[in-house]
Amino acid sequence: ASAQSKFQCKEGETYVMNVMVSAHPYWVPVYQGFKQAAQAMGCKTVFSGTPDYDITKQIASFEQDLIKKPAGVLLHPMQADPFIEPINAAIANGTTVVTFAADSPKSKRVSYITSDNLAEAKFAAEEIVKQVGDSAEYAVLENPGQSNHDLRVTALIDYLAKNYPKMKLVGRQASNQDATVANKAVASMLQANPNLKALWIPEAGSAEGAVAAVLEAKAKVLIMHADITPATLEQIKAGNIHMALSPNQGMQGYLGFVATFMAAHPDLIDPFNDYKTSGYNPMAIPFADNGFAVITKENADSFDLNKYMEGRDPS
Amino acid sequence: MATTTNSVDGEAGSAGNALGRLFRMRETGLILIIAVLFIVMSFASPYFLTWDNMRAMAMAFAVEGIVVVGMTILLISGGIDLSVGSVTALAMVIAGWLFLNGLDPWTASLIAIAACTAIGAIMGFFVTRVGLHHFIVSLAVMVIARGLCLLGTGGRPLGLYTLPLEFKFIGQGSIGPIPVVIVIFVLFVVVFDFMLRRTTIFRKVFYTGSNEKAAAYSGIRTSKVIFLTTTLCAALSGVAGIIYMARFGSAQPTFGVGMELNVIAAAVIGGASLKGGSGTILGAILGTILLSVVSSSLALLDVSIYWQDIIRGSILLTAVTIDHYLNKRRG
Amino acid sequence: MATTTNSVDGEAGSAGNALGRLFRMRETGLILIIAVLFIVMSFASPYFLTWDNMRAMAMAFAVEGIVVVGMTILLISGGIDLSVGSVTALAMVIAGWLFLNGLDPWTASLIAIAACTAIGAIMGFFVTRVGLHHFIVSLAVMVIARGLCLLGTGGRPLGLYTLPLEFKFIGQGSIGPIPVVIVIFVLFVVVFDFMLRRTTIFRKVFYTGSNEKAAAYSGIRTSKVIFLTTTLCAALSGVAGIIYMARFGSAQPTFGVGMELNVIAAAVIGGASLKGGSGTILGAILGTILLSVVSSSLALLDVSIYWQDIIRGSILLTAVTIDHYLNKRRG
Amino acid sequence: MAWAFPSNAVVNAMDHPVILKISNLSKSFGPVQALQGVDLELRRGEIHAIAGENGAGKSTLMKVIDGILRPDSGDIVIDGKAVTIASPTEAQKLGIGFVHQEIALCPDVSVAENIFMGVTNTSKALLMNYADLRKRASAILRQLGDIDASALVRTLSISQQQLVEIAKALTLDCRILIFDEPTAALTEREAKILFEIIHRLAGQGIAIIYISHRMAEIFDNCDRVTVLRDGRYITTHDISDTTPEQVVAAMVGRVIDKLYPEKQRADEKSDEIILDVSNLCEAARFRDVSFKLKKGEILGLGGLIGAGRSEIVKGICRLEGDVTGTVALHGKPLSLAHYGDSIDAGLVYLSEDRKGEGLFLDMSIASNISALAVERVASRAGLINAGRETRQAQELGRRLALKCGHVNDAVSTLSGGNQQKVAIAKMLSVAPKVIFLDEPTRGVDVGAKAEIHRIVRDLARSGVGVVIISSELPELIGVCDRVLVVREGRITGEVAGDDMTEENIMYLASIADERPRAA
Ligand SMILES: Nc1ncnc2c1ncn2[C@@H]1O[C@H](COP(=O)(O)OP(=O)(O)OP(=O)(O)O)[C@@H](O)[C@H]1O
Ligand SMILES: Nc1ncnc2c1ncn2[C@@H]1O[C@H](COP(=O)(O)OP(=O)(O)OP(=O)(O)O)[C@@H](O)[C@H]1O
Ligand SMILES: [Mg+2]
Ligand SMILES: [Mg+2]
Repeated sequence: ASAQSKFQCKEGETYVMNVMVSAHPYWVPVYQGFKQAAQAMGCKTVFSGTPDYDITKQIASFEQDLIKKPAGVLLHPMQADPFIEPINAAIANGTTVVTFAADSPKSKRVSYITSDNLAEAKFAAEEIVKQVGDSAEYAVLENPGQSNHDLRVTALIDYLAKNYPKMKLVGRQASNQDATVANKAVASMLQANPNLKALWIPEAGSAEGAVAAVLEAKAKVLIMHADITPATLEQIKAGNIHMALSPNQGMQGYLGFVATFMAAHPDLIDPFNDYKTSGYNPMAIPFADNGFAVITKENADSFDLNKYMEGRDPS
Repeated sequence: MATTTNSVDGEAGSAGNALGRLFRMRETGLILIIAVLFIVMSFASPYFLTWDNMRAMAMAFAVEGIVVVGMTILLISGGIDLSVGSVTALAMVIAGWLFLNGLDPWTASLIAIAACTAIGAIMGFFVTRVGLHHFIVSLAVMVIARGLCLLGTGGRPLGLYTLPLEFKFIGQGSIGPIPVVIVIFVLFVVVFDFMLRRTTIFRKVFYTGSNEKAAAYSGIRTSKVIFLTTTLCAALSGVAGIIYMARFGSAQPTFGVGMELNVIAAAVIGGASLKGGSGTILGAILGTILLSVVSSSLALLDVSIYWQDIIRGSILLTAVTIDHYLNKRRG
Repeated sequence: MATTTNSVDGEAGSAGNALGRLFRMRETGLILIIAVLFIVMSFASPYFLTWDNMRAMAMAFAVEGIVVVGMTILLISGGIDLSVGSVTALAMVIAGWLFLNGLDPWTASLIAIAACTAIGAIMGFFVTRVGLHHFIVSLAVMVIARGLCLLGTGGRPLGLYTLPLEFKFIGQGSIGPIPVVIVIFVLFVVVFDFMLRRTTIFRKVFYTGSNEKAAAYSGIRTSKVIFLTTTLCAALSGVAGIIYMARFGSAQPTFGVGMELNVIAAAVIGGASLKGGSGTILGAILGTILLSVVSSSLALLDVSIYWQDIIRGSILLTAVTIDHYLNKRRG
Repeated sequence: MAWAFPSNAVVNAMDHPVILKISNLSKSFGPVQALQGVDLELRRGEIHAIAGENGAGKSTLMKVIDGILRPDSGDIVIDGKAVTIASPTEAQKLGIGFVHQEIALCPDVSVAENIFMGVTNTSKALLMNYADLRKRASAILRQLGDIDASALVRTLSISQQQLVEIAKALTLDCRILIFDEPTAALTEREAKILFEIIHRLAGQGIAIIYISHRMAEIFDNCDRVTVLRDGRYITTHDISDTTPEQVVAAMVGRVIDKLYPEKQRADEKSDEIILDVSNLCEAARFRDVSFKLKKGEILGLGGLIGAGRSEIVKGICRLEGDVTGTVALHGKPLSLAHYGDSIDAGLVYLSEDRKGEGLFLDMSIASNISALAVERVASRAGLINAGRETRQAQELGRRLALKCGHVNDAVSTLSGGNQQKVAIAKMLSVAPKVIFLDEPTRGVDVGAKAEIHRIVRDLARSGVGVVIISSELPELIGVCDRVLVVREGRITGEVAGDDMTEENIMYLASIADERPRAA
């Protein structure tokens, strides 16, 4: 092919996507999006990171990525501040960095791609009110310490408190993404609150356990959660989970790649601003929203990850 | 002369009545502590002493309780298994994968349990033939089994909503008012408690754990005993995995992370020694119940999640301290 | 004779030259295994034997290595500590909180380390005075300390970007080409390794762990020894927490979950016995290096994440098996 | 062996000042009253024996003196000052040293470090000086026997460990030195060396408490003897004023007429061979061991520490090592792969190391006794019958005069000698065809010892093959009909009948390579 387009990689130009808990299924469609964009532009990609929930290991893997001098890294930093120095060092050494799904705002990363957790929470809150009315009891599960999950929960609680003051929060339990813990917690919540009407869960792992508890107690509780797994998808199809809000992972990866590529090729643009004198990367996008999908019984079939991955290479 | 020495035939004085026996049991302290917890909780929450809550609490520990049984026996023989969480997950993944690939769920489950048993046998081999320590072998297997879960699923949970109803019955059904899960759990506990107390085979587990050399000098094939307890623990983890699968209708590759600490803690609270040679199923199950009731109670009372860990840890420490003193006083 | 002596009792053995002595060392097997790993890796990846990669790998285990030192000493005395991860996090949280509330970071760090030391002392109290087992006490403390972390931060990491440069220097600075963190780590290892092999005080740790009764009969105050090793381990976890804080410029309440298994595994791979009485700092650090090099290598080679755990676990199992045979052959 | 021993006691010790005075001391363990109003007086430079049956409270009394146990009541006066001894550390400071009945050494630590553990503990030095430790340890060990100071204790045999335990006490700078059955695991030769050392120490003014069940030792070496019975003080005598018979009578409250049972009578002799061992070899420890055990006889194995007697017998039972050679029982060659097979075939072995290899200390007396064949107290379906298990323990316990609270109590609560009885009861719980007893009466009191000997003789009469290993020559000579002497892993000779003398056995054990076998 004639490599006329400037939106094309040079021979061997490589882009890395680095995450923590790298075996988590959330990354799978993100990386597919990342790869699709890369292939369109003739670039090489690597999926990297640490299988552990361990920041030291993620930093080590990030630094090891840099040794190979990739053009850019699309990074999901496990924590914001610990990555400031590593990101800045990477950029100083000629590897550009874009963050996604979690940010390191004080670093010099060029762009940040994410879904809007606040928007998700607001949407969920409105849906709950629509379904159970504006003066019902509701509860949440939490995963304290993980920022995007924290945001999804606190934003929903704040939104309801402000806009629907008669909504009553009757339970807040930590489930830490563990189905059994969630199962136990929800079982107890249901006992303590016979009038519980709705449950908001910031991720899918806990939702699996929560559904089982609700079914075991034969309670009628509206369950909504963020993210999606095959198991919760089945529960949505069966009507046991009302709805799931899932970030548009494909676009997160696709946009993530494009933003990283652009950040690595600032010479492609000459915008009307002060980048020449101020010295920042003219390709910088402070925040890009990749949007989220609303998954219900009706459209559930489109969100079967196992079906989607058939014939695709996960790595 | 001394009061009760000399009497080889002391049966009479001590055997006594049932009440006296109950008081001398190792588990009495735990039973008392749990009873106190129940009384306090029934005042603290009107929902506590309801049938539904009891049922919910029992469901919360029943399946893990089966793993606790295996772990207790292994601990008594002087071993330990850190891989129970991963192996439980692996059982789900294997059975789930086979089911999704067309096998009937019963056969799939049997194969999964057999695979877990084989993993236990491999651990047993490394411990008894190679001579490595249980801790390090099971740690490696914990990592490998988790890796197999990931490999088998690509990290994605398997949705098994299509499992036939009669299979789901294991995990979700009830016999009368009593959930099948609890029936299975009680069955395992009763059978293994009885066997551990009464059968010659399991007595050898105690001998081996108490003093491996002396057991060998009593003609016991201690490697075989340790091999078998290691295998049994993995097999029971497999059984637990299958029940979880039937209960949740899914197979999660990340299931059971950190389960090992919980399970070992339950056994230790119940009087099992990490040095081997002592422990009872009943005690271990009481330990499980204690841990579970505390967690459930905190959730029931909607204690702030920022306080829950602090309270949970403190109750645990207090409970084992009280139990320790009760046992010491009893002699 | 200090550095390369026989590891079991710090004694040089009777015969032989330095080479013979090296061959007899407990650690030789591990050194060989790591060397083989290095050779294989340097062929497998051109990036492996670069200064930057060595630096990144060393940074990955250096701070945890300080905890490994404390754990090894505790294991030798016959104890164990599951709370190291939580206590490390708690040190970060306490120091970070105090700093954000206006204290200078040095004082804040000292207070945090003192608090961790106090936690260690409390654990020591429960073990030596009350008579509970290390496992259960440290498990409770693990939960409580994590709860304190959550309570102190509301579950959100504390951003400490404003820490003064000279404080951050501890975690981020370099002396010449060598990161300060690594200098500190080496210092701790060398000092404690020397003390453990050569000082009379630390020999008592071996005596206590090897046979507590025999040690007590020789007049050693074994409870004091155990109390001190328990406290030391928690104190070193605190030190590690402070260094992490300086390195990351933040305090994370969820830091160090699962660290305990890693740390204990490192010590055990390095020859420490869970039964007490044996172990060396050098061995434990080699264990840490082995675990860390394997993880780093898999990341460097871009091995599929779905295979990483399987390979990691298998290498671990192979390594300890080889090490075991090497040691057995040597005697 | 006759009972009369010349007393070579240091006569003038009686004039020495009292260094330790204990009065009205009591100590109980729960319902067990181990000591009740005990008095004891110890003088500078004397060797003071304590005698008493198993469980009489000797070790308990010593543990109180060493600060390991706290008395319930009573006074301890040292040098005229009342003291409370709260820990071994304080005992050390008061100049009290203790060689324990139960060996308490650190297995993972070198011999030298073990010996100097107490010294290291109180040392002001910051750093260990291993070279110096090894040198000093070697110097002490050289007096006692051949032990490598830098070996790990875990690699030593039980007798060697006993020597280390003694060496340990010798390093302490003490004024009162307690020996609690130090010779139970030693042979005559080591014991003799030990007594030389003890006399030298006494000569230096150190007061020695010496506990033993061997009357000969007491009467050969001690100045005075105090007798305890059932935790009570009975009497104290100058050795020159009393006889072994009197001491034994005071101990047990009755007269024991016969110490050793009758030997095999001529008309009981049989040519029937129960066990035929030929060409037994094991790479490092023994070679070409062949012997025949005849029906009705008690066969003894003599030799020095480390001669390899235990190893040979363990080899026969397939307990240790890679053994070649053949073993035939009643003419039928056995193919044994594991000790379990030996037990099934009827061969059982009583270990010389009761704590390490013999007993489950934390488990009950009853389950210890049934351990060799739990099946015997179980139903055919494999269910243990607790009543049967208890009864078995009670019966065997009674037969061996076991002194315990309840058979469901842990073995760890028993006195040393009673633990040994449990170990023997375990052997008797199966009906063995051949029984190998390795130091069977180690730490067992005179009365019970006679009882055990009688049981052993009865077994032999009833057709059970009996092989006894004993380092106590009088026992070997008193009980056995024939003795094989082992030296460096080889049978170097055989004595029987009137040739069974201490001199002959010692000669074969230490010097002779070849000596015409006695007929
Ligand atoms: N820890 C303990 N718990 C309960 N009872 C004990 C304990 N230690 C000793 N006893 C009991 O105290 C009594 C005295 O025991 P001690 O060990 O002093 O006897 P001894 O005279 O040394 O006997 P031996 O000659 O067998 O060594 C025995 O009845 C024994 O069972
Ligand atoms: N586990 C072992 N490893 C290496 N050598 C051993 C071991 N056990 C015993 N030995 C050695 O084997 C030799 C024979 O010991 P054994 O115990 O059979 O002697 P013994 O004749 O029974 O004497 P005693 O029992 O009185 O010490 C000794 O030199 C001993 O040190
Ligand atoms: Mg005694
Ligand atoms: Mg022997």
